[in-house]
Amino acid sequence: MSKDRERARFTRRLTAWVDGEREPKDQTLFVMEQHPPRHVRQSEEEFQRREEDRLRKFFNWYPIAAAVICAVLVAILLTTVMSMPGFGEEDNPINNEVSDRYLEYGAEDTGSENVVTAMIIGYRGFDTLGESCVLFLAVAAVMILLLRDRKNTSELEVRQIERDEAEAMSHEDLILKQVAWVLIPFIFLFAIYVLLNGETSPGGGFSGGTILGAGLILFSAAFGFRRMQVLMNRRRYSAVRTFGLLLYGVLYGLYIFIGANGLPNYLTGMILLIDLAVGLVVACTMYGFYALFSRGEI
Amino acid sequence: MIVLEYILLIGVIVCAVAAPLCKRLLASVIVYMALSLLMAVLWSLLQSPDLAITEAAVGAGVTSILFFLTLKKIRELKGTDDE
Amino acid sequence: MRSFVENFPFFSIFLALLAGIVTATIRSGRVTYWITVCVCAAAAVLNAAVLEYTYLGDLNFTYTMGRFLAPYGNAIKCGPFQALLATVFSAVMATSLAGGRRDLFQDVLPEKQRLYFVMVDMLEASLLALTYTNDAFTGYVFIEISTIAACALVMAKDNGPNLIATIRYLFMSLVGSGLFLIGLTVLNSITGYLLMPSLAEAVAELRITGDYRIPLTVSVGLIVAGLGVKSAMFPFHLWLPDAHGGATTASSAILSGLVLKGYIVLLMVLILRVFSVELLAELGVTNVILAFGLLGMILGSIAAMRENHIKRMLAYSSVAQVGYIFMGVGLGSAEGLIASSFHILVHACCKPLLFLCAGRLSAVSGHHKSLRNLRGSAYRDVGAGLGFTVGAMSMIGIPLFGGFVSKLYFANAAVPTGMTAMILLTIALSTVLNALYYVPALLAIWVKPPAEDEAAVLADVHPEELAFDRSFTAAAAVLTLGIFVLGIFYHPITDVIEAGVRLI
Amino acid sequence: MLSDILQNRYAVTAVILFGVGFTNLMLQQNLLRKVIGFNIMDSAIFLLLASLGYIDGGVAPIVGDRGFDPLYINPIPSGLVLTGIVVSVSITAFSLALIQRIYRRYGTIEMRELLERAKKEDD
Repeated sequence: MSKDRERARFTRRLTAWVDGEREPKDQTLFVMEQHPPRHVRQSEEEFQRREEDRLRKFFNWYPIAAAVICAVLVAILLTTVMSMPGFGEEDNPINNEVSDRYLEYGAEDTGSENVVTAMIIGYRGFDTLGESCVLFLAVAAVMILLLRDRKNTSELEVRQIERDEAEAMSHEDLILKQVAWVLIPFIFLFAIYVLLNGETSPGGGFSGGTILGAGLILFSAAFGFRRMQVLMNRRRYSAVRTFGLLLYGVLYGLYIFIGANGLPNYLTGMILLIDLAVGLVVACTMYGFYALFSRGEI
Repeated sequence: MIVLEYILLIGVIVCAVAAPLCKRLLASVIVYMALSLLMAVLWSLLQSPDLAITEAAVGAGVTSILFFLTLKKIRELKGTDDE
Repeated sequence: MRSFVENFPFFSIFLALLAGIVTATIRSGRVTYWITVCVCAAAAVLNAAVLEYTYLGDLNFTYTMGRFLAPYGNAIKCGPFQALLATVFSAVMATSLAGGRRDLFQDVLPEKQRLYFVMVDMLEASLLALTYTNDAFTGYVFIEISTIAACALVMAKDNGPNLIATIRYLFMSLVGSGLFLIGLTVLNSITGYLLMPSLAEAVAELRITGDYRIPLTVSVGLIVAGLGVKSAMFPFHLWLPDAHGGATTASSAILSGLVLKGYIVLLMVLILRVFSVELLAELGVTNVILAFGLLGMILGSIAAMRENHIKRMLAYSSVAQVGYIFMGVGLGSAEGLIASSFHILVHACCKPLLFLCAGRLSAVSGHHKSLRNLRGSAYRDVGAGLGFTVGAMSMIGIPLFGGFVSKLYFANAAVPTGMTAMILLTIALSTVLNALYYVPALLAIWVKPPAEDEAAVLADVHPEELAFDRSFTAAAAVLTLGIFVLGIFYHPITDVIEAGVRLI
Repeated sequence: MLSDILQNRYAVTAVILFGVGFTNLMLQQNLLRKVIGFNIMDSAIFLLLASLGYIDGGVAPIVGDRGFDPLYINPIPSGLVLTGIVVSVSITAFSLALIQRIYRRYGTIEMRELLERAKKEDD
């Protein structure tokens, strides 16, 4: 009987300890005076006030600490750049045999006269593949956030957007449309020129793709989303994007496999194809950002 | 040429300091856009035309459009209450 | 003509990348889940083959990514060390996904599940690339990939506090990668290379001649600080508890167990291959890392003690464990690095196990997370209770469990240094602190609450949740097995690590 | 001293920009301004990197049959910066999308208010 009670009490105390609760200590009979329990369990408001205090304290010291860190960092960096190799000198450590090799044999090795293109696609192509994956990943992340779903858009908003669109369709902006009519062909032409001439002139996949994307954005802004969807709906969009990156990935994977294993090189003229693939990926990315940001839909 | 360089460098610093200090967010974004354009010019001075094209298209073009769209969304939502 | 096995690291990276690309087009969440798990498992198998090949041959090899030899083109470099880590990372990735499966499909909206798995695939690719890379700039690119993917994993649950945790995580990560990139820039300006072997030569020469001393020191400091911020080294850990504590179970397991480690592995490779431990000791960087590591061990545990939200408690415990790893790096000796590497493995098994079990325990208690509401939950899913117990024992450092061995190695590595007493005391203190928050947690889940309390909690539980969760149990069993293997048959593993560090 | 600064003018500008951007990234309470700060910081790093490759009197590294052999600038930093710019725009887009969602949820983009409100609704 008493054993049972003993155990029950033990269990209770144990659970209280586990929960972090204090229980009053008046277990004995011979206590002359009772100290008030030291830790009163704080009430809800008390707790909130404490939390706010902590947050306020955090914000009080945070700017000071951050400012000090920034000042120290800038001071350190200033001293560093002062003792770094001078600007524009020809015998700096960075101008070593690597850059010489790129400049001298770049055209021969990769078939691209623009050494920057040769470097980002030929010599250091793995970085560039990673970078295309960053773009791909960024669109996917923005899709997670902004693609319409029941969490981020209400029925009301969808109707609002549709109403706006209908209004925009009937109420067209004449100046923008006229300007767009004139500009868009040139933009596309320029984009394709930059894209395809990455080997011989400044540009290449990234710049060309961005300009192409800008052209798509302009088209979409001027002629409305509905007309844009004729050109590029969601399925086509995802197909083009995946095709571009997949083409790039597979081509480059083959290229690495052949190069690393010392097999004979069958892939000549690869730069053009890769530039095209990169251009597609970048253009889709830029347009995708725009569409998701403005409408939450592609 | 060297004078242009100094003007550009100082301009970049001024823009960078001013951009976050502007009271209105729209102004901040516009100043940032100007910074991007200055950077594009600087890059062509540094003989990197590839960078200049990309920066002009990406920094001044797409990034600014994204900023503007975000601002627009925020302003649209200002009247409504959340959730 | 190279042996075919040498292609496997490259295959595993590309497999994950291509899987990520293809996954984006598939609509069904279940199919993408299976693709991802299979890809991770396949990567583990491929890397295990590489491990066997390199360890038995006692060699490491450079694999040029393309036709151009270093220092002209990209390259990856592979030895037993990298292969072991890559194997464990891929295997743990697959198990974490399997273990958090039910929560995952509940927390993420159906139409967005495929995007979640895109992130996981890319994260796997970037982890492998960070482990294998022989090029500092490739390291930067893949750091950015893992930043975006990790942030997306945090926010996939998509409720308010999660979004805020994500943006804090994102900004902190950006600070980290910015610091890393500027450090790399300074290093590049004084050496002129990006590939690690050439960088190492140039750095060694600079060390002898004494030129560019200030830029060299600053760049080392910036790179360490940048990677430290990203892997939640002690004073920069403020973002971690919210991000890891609030995410869905599988995300927490992956982030805490693997993503933090990816950056640390890159740092260790840079230290061993490029800067050399002696240079770091000369510049005094190791002492700073040591100090931060020791502080992290203590303060992380203290913060964990004050927490009664179970996942946040585990997240703070990660801060403490990262402190251990940095302490090993800061010892400035090969032994310290071996101990750290072993601890990376142990923690990569323990923390996902703990997170998975915590997720399961809270699922059977109506998704309550505070310890008070988890009372007696271990009886509702005994597997999860046992798994949590094993993980906690290992964290405390009970013999036969993995954590004990790594603490032993840390203690051994600390002996030759000048600060043996302090380090040993800190390890002892941290062990006591670990016990002080894991034991109450264990008691909480194993002690039955009064009947009325239990009824109140059970009222919140969806009956489906109480059903046996097959994939979770399998995952927990695998990880538990891993902990015991690390705790009992540790000798072959430390041999591999030692060979790897020697060959690096 | 002054001549040193003038000599290293690009690097000094880059460091100042870095400081400004870093300060804004850390200190600003407004999330959009934080993003602008991040962009400035990245531009600063790219400026530093690109200025490393410049050689006085060099021309853009597009080799071709020009009949003479000019001095080319170093192509490596340009390539790296190109990579960096694209990475930075992706991250900007991601963080802006995140800010939109946060605004929709909480109706504010001030960090301090957000943290206070997140604390309150923590379970």
